[in-house]
Amino acid sequence: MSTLKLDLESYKDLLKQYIESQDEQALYRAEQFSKHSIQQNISPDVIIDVHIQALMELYPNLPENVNNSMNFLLETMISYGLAYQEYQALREKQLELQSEISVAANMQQTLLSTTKPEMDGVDIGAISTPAKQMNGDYYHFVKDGEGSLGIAVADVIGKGVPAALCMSMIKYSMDSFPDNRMDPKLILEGMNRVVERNVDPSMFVTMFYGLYDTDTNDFNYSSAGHEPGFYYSAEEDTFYDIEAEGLVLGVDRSVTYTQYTQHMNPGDMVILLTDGVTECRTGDRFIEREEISDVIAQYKHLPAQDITEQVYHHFERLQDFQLRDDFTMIILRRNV
Amino acid sequence: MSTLKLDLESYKDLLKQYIESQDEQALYRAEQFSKHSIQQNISPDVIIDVHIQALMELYPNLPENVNNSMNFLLETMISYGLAYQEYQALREKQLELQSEISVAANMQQTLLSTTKPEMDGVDIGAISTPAKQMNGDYYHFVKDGEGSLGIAVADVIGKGVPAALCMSMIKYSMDSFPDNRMDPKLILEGMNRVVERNVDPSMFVTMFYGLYDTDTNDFNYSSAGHEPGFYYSAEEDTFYDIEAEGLVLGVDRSVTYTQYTQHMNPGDMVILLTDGVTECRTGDRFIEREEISDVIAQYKHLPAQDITEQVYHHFERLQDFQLRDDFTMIILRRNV
Amino acid sequence: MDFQSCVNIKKEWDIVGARQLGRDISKKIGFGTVDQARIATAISELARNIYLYAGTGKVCFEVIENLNEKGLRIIAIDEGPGIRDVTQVMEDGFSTSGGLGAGLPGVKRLMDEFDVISKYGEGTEVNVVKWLR
Amino acid sequence: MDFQSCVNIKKEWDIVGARQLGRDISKKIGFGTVDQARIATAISELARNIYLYAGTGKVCFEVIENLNEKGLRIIAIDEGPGIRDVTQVMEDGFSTSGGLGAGLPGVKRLMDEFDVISKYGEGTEVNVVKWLR
Ligand SMILES: [Mn+2]
Ligand SMILES: [Mn+2]
Ligand SMILES: [Mn+2]
Ligand SMILES: [Mn+2]
Repeated sequence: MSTLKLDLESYKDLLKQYIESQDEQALYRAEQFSKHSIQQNISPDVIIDVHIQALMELYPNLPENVNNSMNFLLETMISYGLAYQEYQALREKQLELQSEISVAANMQQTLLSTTKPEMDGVDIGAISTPAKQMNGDYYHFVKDGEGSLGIAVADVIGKGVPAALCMSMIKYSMDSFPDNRMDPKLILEGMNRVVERNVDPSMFVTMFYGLYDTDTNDFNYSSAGHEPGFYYSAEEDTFYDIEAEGLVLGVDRSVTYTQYTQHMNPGDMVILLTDGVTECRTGDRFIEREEISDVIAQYKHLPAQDITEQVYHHFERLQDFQLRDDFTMIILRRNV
Repeated sequence: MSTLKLDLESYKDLLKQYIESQDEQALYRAEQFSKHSIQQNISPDVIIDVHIQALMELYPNLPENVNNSMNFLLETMISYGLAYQEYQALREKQLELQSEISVAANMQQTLLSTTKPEMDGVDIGAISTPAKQMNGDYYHFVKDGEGSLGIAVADVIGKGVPAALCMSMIKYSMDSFPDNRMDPKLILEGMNRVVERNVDPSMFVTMFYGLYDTDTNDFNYSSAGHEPGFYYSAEEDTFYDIEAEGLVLGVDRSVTYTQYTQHMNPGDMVILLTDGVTECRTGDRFIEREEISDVIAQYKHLPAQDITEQVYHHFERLQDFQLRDDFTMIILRRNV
Repeated sequence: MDFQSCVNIKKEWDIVGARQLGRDISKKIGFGTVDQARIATAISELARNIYLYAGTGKVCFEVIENLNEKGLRIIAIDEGPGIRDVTQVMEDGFSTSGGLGAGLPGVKRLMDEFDVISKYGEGTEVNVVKWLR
Repeated sequence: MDFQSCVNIKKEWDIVGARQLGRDISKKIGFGTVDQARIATAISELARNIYLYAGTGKVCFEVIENLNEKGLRIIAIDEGPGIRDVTQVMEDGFSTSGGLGAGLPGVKRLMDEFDVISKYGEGTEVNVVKWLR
């Protein structure tokens, strides 16, 4: 009560100062006054009321019309005051929700963390950055005792909390597969049944699974509707698309997947990615797949991890630092 | 531009009507006008401007002081206009987030759904209601081929999105256990390792696992810091606490759990719950555990499912229809 | 407690009548201009709810006093369809009217005390109080 | 394009000076009262940012014209510490000042065009335009 009175006094002083001198300083102070009032959660109708009171105290003999007009304005402002208070309540809710989601995002990061394996004969790089706080992309490495390396990449169609929830399902289901060498087609078929059983039909998951055999240097892979990666042939110094047929996960319970094999020569690379990489936008056009292989080529002398990071920074900048989709890229190179 | 002009005209008319007659109708219309303006996202500083213009058109010869005072008020309102627009942007974000979470909540419901098993010799009831949109409680039934029934109940400490994400981990890890009969202590020890590995140390999960053997009518159980349930002895018509020692999941990787056995006689009941049941509040006091067993006793003539529902409705009402925590209760009764 | 004036709400025009009576009483009790305007806005909201959703009903006014306070009680009664889920209706920003200071949450903010009793299928009674400070 | 008036910002008082000059120019160009007030508020914000975070800098004004529009360009330049994460600073409602219409998002709302170039450790330049309609 007393602070409000104080405020009325200072408003009155400022108003008087302005009316008498019309100087900018009084207006600057008025701005400060209103910012301060906003911080104190004083709603705009109260400001009108303070104005009316100050005016009446300064000029007790104003024409009746003016007083009436001010009361009319006050009446108009009541709904604005209400809207203002409602927004403030919303803001608190929003902050709460926001902090909830950032806790969840941290959790997710802990959950999805996968160790990039150190293996003789191969150089591996991986990057995965969410567009929002939570990641709907997933990648995972599985190293078995027999010298083969499994690489899983998946993308939930959709972003944010629902995609993240679905992602955690992929993670736990993958964890529950036995750690020994399993064919890519069998893994996708198993995952397809999990997704089909647990996720509602409106949600799709694309997935790629590759198994690299360090004995034979064969890269075996299957794809469930996943964005094609690139194969880089060092000898030809050329990039090829890694094409693979296969339905997205969760549509048809009994679908089977085809398995493909690519033999890797020294210096060759397999580049896996999600559509967050290929569907980068600049202005109002999507980039071409060739632009990605061009950027990779530009950095191909670097270690695999550095290549992924350079490519990411390139496309981050190209998109004005606002990712439109989760961005994941993995590079596997057979050492020379 | 033309709609704003139109609005200025109608504001001027209303203002004039009010100044001349001071009747309530003009004020009512002013209120309608401002509601309409709010819906059109017109910010409060614009209303002041419209007021000033209307006033100047109606009374071109108002004292200079009045005009100056109105300009001062306008200056004060600019920051309010900004705050108003900021809130509107927040509101859109909020709506988006809200709809994201409701999608996630639906997904979760699909995920967590467990089939209440139909078994000879036992009557089962289960209810689980989240306090917010997403559930941080979990329960699950596992029926093996050999006539035993596993019941899992878990509670993530925390609510909302993070708890739900953690919950989905519990679900998938439970799914990955083999379906054949497993000792409660082994299941909790396995789950403890999963939680310890995957969840950050600030998050705790309590869990109870019970295994009912329909051959011997023994109920074997272990608890990881979970809220004690009740055991109802039909012969004595008395409720006992189901006490069980055990550390919450995720604290210590190498913890072991004690397994207990309770033989069930015909008509006996095991009641499992989460602390959302026992920590109901009315006004500013928590309820006593006895109040829960009293309410159960009141409905004990009903089928198990009906008992859980009646108990839920009782405590829902007691809490003014605002759950403070997720509420889960499971009843297993050996048929007479 | 023993004296109540009511305005029947049947047509939109009656909303203005209710506001007028409410404002007159508030003025008499001694409420200032802002509070008068707030009370009038709350009355609008209550009366319009009756007009829009129940068809007919009434808005009643009562001057109340306790040991050291004086105030105005407003009771809005209808025998309309009632509110199915009060919790939801009282939620901010997502009411049927699209939020933004409208609806019952707005009335609650405008007044000092707020209570609503609604029986689905039987009608609604909203009971609010503004104290003179 | 060839004529620029600048106000150096060193002390709080200079904020008022920048507002005054900005208001005078806006008035001359023909902006109405609301727009003048909005421009002044934007200037306050820009100048206060310099005063608070960079210590010194300047706010410059330029009358601009293209084929069918006239406008005011305001450029705020400092050699302060720069902004580490522009994306975050431009986010609504969660700025250091606790949101509520303050900070650079507010400036962006008040003006028609907005651009910020900040090099971390080297300084910041904010470039905004208001068109006369
Ligand atoms: Mn995705
Ligand atoms: Mn994607
Ligand atoms: Mn919980
Ligand atoms: Mn709980």
